[in-house]
Amino acid sequence: MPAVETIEHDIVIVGTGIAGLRAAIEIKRKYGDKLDVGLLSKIHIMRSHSVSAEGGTAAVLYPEEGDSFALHAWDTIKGSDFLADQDAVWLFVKLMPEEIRLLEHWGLPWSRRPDGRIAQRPFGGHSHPRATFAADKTGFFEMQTLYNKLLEYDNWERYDEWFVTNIVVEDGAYKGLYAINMRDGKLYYFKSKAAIIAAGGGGRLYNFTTYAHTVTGDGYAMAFRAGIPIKDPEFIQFHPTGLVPSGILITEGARGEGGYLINNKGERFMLRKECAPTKGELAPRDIVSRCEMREILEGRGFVDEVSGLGYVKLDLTHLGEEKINERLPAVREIAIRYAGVDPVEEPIPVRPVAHYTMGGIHTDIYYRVLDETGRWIRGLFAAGEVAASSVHGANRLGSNSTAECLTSGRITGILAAEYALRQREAPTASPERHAREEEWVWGLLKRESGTPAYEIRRKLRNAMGEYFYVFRDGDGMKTALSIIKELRRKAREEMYVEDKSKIYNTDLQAALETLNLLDAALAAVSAGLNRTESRGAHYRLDYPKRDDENWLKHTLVLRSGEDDVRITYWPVAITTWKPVERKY
Amino acid sequence: MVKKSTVQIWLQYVTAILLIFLLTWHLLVRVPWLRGVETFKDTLASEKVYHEVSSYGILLLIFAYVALLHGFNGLRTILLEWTSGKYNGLITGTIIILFIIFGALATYTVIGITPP
Amino acid sequence: MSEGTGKVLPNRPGWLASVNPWVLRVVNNPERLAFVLHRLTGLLMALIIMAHIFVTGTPARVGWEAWAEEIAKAQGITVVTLYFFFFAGIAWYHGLNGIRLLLVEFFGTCIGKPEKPKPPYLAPSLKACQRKLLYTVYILWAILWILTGYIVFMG
Amino acid sequence: MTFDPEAATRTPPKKVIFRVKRYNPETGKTWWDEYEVETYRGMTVLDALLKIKEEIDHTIVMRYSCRMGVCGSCGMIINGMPRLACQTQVAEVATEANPVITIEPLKNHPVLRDLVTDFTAFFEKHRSVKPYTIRKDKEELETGDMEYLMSPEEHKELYEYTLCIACGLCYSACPVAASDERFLGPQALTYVWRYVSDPRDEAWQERLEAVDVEGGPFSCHYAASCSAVCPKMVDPGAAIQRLRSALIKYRLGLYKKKKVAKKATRPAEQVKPKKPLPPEAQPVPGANIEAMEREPPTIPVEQLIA
Ligand SMILES: Cc1cc2nc3c(=O)[nH]c(=O)nc-3n(C[C@H](O)[C@H](O)[C@H](O)COP(=O)(O)OP(=O)(O)OC[C@H]3O[C@@H](n4cnc5c(N)ncnc54)[C@H](O)[C@@H]3O)c2cc1C
Ligand code: HEM
Ligand code: SF4
Ligand code: F3S
Ligand code: FES
Repeated sequence: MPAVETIEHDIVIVGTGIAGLRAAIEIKRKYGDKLDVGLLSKIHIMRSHSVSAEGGTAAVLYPEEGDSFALHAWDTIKGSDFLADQDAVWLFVKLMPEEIRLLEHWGLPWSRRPDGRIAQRPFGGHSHPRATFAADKTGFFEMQTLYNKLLEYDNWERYDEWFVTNIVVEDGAYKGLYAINMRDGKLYYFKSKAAIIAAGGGGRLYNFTTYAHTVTGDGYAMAFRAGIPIKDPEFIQFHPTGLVPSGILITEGARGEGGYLINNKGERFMLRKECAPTKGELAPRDIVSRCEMREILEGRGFVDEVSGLGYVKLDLTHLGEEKINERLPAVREIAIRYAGVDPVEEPIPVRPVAHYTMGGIHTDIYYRVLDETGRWIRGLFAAGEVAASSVHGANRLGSNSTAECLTSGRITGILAAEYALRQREAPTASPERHAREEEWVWGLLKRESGTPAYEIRRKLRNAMGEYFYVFRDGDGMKTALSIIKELRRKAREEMYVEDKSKIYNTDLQAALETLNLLDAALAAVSAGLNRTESRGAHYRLDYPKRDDENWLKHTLVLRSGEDDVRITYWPVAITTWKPVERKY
Repeated sequence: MVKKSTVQIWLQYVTAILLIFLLTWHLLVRVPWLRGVETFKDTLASEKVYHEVSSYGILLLIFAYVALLHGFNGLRTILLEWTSGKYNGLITGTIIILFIIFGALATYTVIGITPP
Repeated sequence: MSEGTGKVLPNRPGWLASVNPWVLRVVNNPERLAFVLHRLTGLLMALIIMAHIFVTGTPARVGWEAWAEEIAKAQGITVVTLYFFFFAGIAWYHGLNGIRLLLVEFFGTCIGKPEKPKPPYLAPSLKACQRKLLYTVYILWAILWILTGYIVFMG
Repeated sequence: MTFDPEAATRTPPKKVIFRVKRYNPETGKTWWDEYEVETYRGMTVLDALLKIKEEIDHTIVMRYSCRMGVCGSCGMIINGMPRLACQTQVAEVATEANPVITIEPLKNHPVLRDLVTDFTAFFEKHRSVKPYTIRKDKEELETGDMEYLMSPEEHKELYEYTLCIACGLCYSACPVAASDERFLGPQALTYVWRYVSDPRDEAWQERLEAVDVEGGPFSCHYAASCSAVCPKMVDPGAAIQRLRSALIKYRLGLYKKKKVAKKATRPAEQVKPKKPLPPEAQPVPGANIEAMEREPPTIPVEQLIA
């Protein structure tokens, strides 16, 4: 096996979604050539999953027209079922407006109002139309603009298609990371003064998900393995409108523009008393998803012949062709291409779909990665979906996520740069660590037969879809946990990589991703089983009530031994508003 | 360096516009009815041709030069594209030499013509 | 980083792609055929013009006898009539399509207006007036060529 | 891109044979492999390839990510035409009479392995056209106080050209790019036009000058294959013609940029009254919400990294 070569940069950024790119730009535009940055991504850097985001990005752009920071903060906190850290939310809402306008300056074609200013639309859980959008390709345009803007600067290196395997944390500080260059099949050690982890979510824990195939929870798993606590991983958002049968997202913007959800009797079930009589379809996602799931489970839905999935319908026909073409062109295209349904003429088949992981690497409100005692792991930052500073608490509001990617990217960019400027020497990992890493990665290639990763992955996804979906209960989660543990054993002892070549060995990559998924699943299900209440996206049939007395706190999940976890807690910062019952 | 646009505008497009008229004329003079003869071949009879060259010689020459510029620049562009510009000098040089040779030949044809 | 990345396959079809419209089977793309024909006819004419200048120089270079011998001597179809027939065919196409190209490339018109995507998701330029012109070019070309044949072979 | 609206509702042939062109960079060998795949209604070519990778041959390599046609990873030549695998229904390209689908790597991009091609040169070309807003006043550009004004009509003019996902299909289809390595290609040239026509950009002159080289818009001969294969309806063919014609006008002294956008101004007073917080929002003792709203956001850098 080839020896580990070292590559050195001042700052390394893992993941180039909106968060990673925004961080890189902040460093470059503020510090120019003084710092040299390495950008790592397991796919071409501008193809990161963020391109899929559709609906919008929340920001208070027009205080003169009724909106206010306080209102945005309140909506976010209420949406989070009061698990959000309120100081983090305030910082977030205040940084946002400038982000939107900077992106506009850099070339983003935001949709416009007739007066030439940036248009905004209503979004679920927001009490003012503040989702800034560019048709329904918001995330795509944000990625494109950030990527293009980055090309203006020098003294940064792109590492397209480099798969990061592990980050090194020794003596409570960050000490570099390892990555495989898919193109030559060698393992490299990246040495840097600071690192920003922006590796995105873990949506591919599920079969039916809005996520790209490449979103496999790598960030969580790397942190988990490095002994960093994972905060609130039990909160996984299910979006109400995943297109049946592929799971591709039909943006919330569709409901924001006035779409209805209907069951097989043609009723708008969201207006029922037990759902959300005032907000209806525009209630937060957890509530809509649960109502939908009930319709399906109680036989008021439809069933897809090919996949066997139950669904309800999203009706846009009353919006008219012109509005759909103007505001929701991608929804129309997606529905036609992937379901053969033209939303101008027919309602679209949808069902709840795994969409976002609220939890993530434990950070403070400035996105510094913390250990379980709250000490900063020096040199390490996390941004974007992978970080949990906790702006989103137990349930994220639509359009707050790309927004958080932007603000967290900006904050970590500044902090990482300032930190790196003050460091003389980049720390190095111990040589034994190199050897361990090589063994961990190349060991997978040694086995000559066994179970392919794909089979393990499939079983894991089936288990997650069965027992850790919109509705959960203790027994189900216990079953899921035992399946996960069994699969972990299997992966360790039997997983086999058929492809032995060096160049673009995606078979090996799939095996490594499967290991990551198993780590992420272990953390999520353990935390879910542990939290004996229902809050936000975590809804337990055996504990259907929110329990502020015992559970108004964040879970921190730490690794303990091969297949076990240790759970501790972290207080919620309640600086502005008292938790109250959440009704829409 | 001459700008790419200058070459293309003047040698390809403006010549093309001129060629629309010149080429149409050049083809139409072979239409027998327009020349008061019986057949196509009659338009190529020596007297007819002499008359054509002696009275419209300048136009013919202009046509030749414009067509050569347009055609050879087109040829050059194609060759440069096929070779990714690796033999730029060689190709352009050859084309210029060809242009001079055939330009001279055309000029001699018009100037040096005598009645049959 | 080049070592260890293995051999890279260049994978460019080269000049073939611009003389063979079937290197790719792109659907709904008659413009590509038009381009290939324009290129072939242009190339041929650029070659022919050299021969043409050489041959039409006969009276001045050699004398009228040689010219008359070449042209008027034989009856029926000769090299000259065939030559003219094919040259005219080539020129008609190149000229007609050239006018379309001038509109599109030089004046930047006839390629539609930018629009927002809507079904059937067809790029505006592919349904703009250049497309209609293209069909007109093909039709006119056929007519003119047939007419030329009629004139040339008539006598 | 051709579009078959009924494809997703049709059932493709029960079994489809995929002929995939393989390439092993370690041995330099190229060969074709055939796989028989059981299909279902709604199956895309990418789904089928993933099925092959998971169940039949783990060594086959291709790029993919979003599976919804926005990331631009999965371009390949399917039945002779460059397409996005994730956007192509099996039912669209395979028929009962001919249930065979051939798959090759994108042409004009060097092949690294199987269906994976090298985009380095393609990205370099994209970078070389400076795909970002340039303003004379750099300071103003980097201050996010107010947005530049842009009417919906101006937005519509350039919207189409901003849809590019950098999938490289157009470059793969272009007969000029097939031989001329210098050709910037439809994608990069579209970007030039996108910024020349963007009212927020002031560097049109610089951009037009920079692109006036061998490999610029004059290398395009309007084969329009780019527009015919582009999966996002970007219409690069038209963009290049507009660019070329603008460049011609510019050289003849006739080109003038339509308009350069100015920043919006904030109205002096409330246009609509401020929305109150709902009554359920009960502040904790000591919280002064109005003061919190007014305070600018701060990041105590020194303290944080000490
Ligand atoms: C379909 C869909 C629609 C959405 N719509 C909206 C919306 O309308 N509004 C909104 O606010 N939010 C939306 N979201 C959520 C939002 O898009 C995501 O939360 C956000 O894009 C995450 O961005 P990120 O930068 O954190 O990570 P990502 O964009 O996921 O990027 C992750 C990066 O990490 C890299 N990476 C991962 N693992 C590794 C590894 N092991 N080695 C190297 N690199 C690695 C990847 O290559 C990639 O570059 C949507 C999400 C989905 C799925
Ligand atoms: C009516 C007369 C003509 C018109 C309108 C015309 C028009 C054009 C135009 C617009 C182009 C540029 C095409 C492009 O950029 O793709 C062109 C190219 C060309 N023309 Fe002509 N042309 C005419 C006559 C001729 C003649 C008489 C010749 C030969 C002597 C000729 C040879 C060429 C060649 C070789 C090219 C290059 C083709 C290519 O690059 O593909 N043309 N013509
Ligand atoms: S212009 Fe179209 S085909 Fe070309 S790279 Fe962009 S999206 Fe792909
Ligand atoms: S295919 Fe090529 S030739 Fe021009 S119109 Fe498109 S770039
Ligand atoms: S997988 Fe993203 S475009 Fe096809």
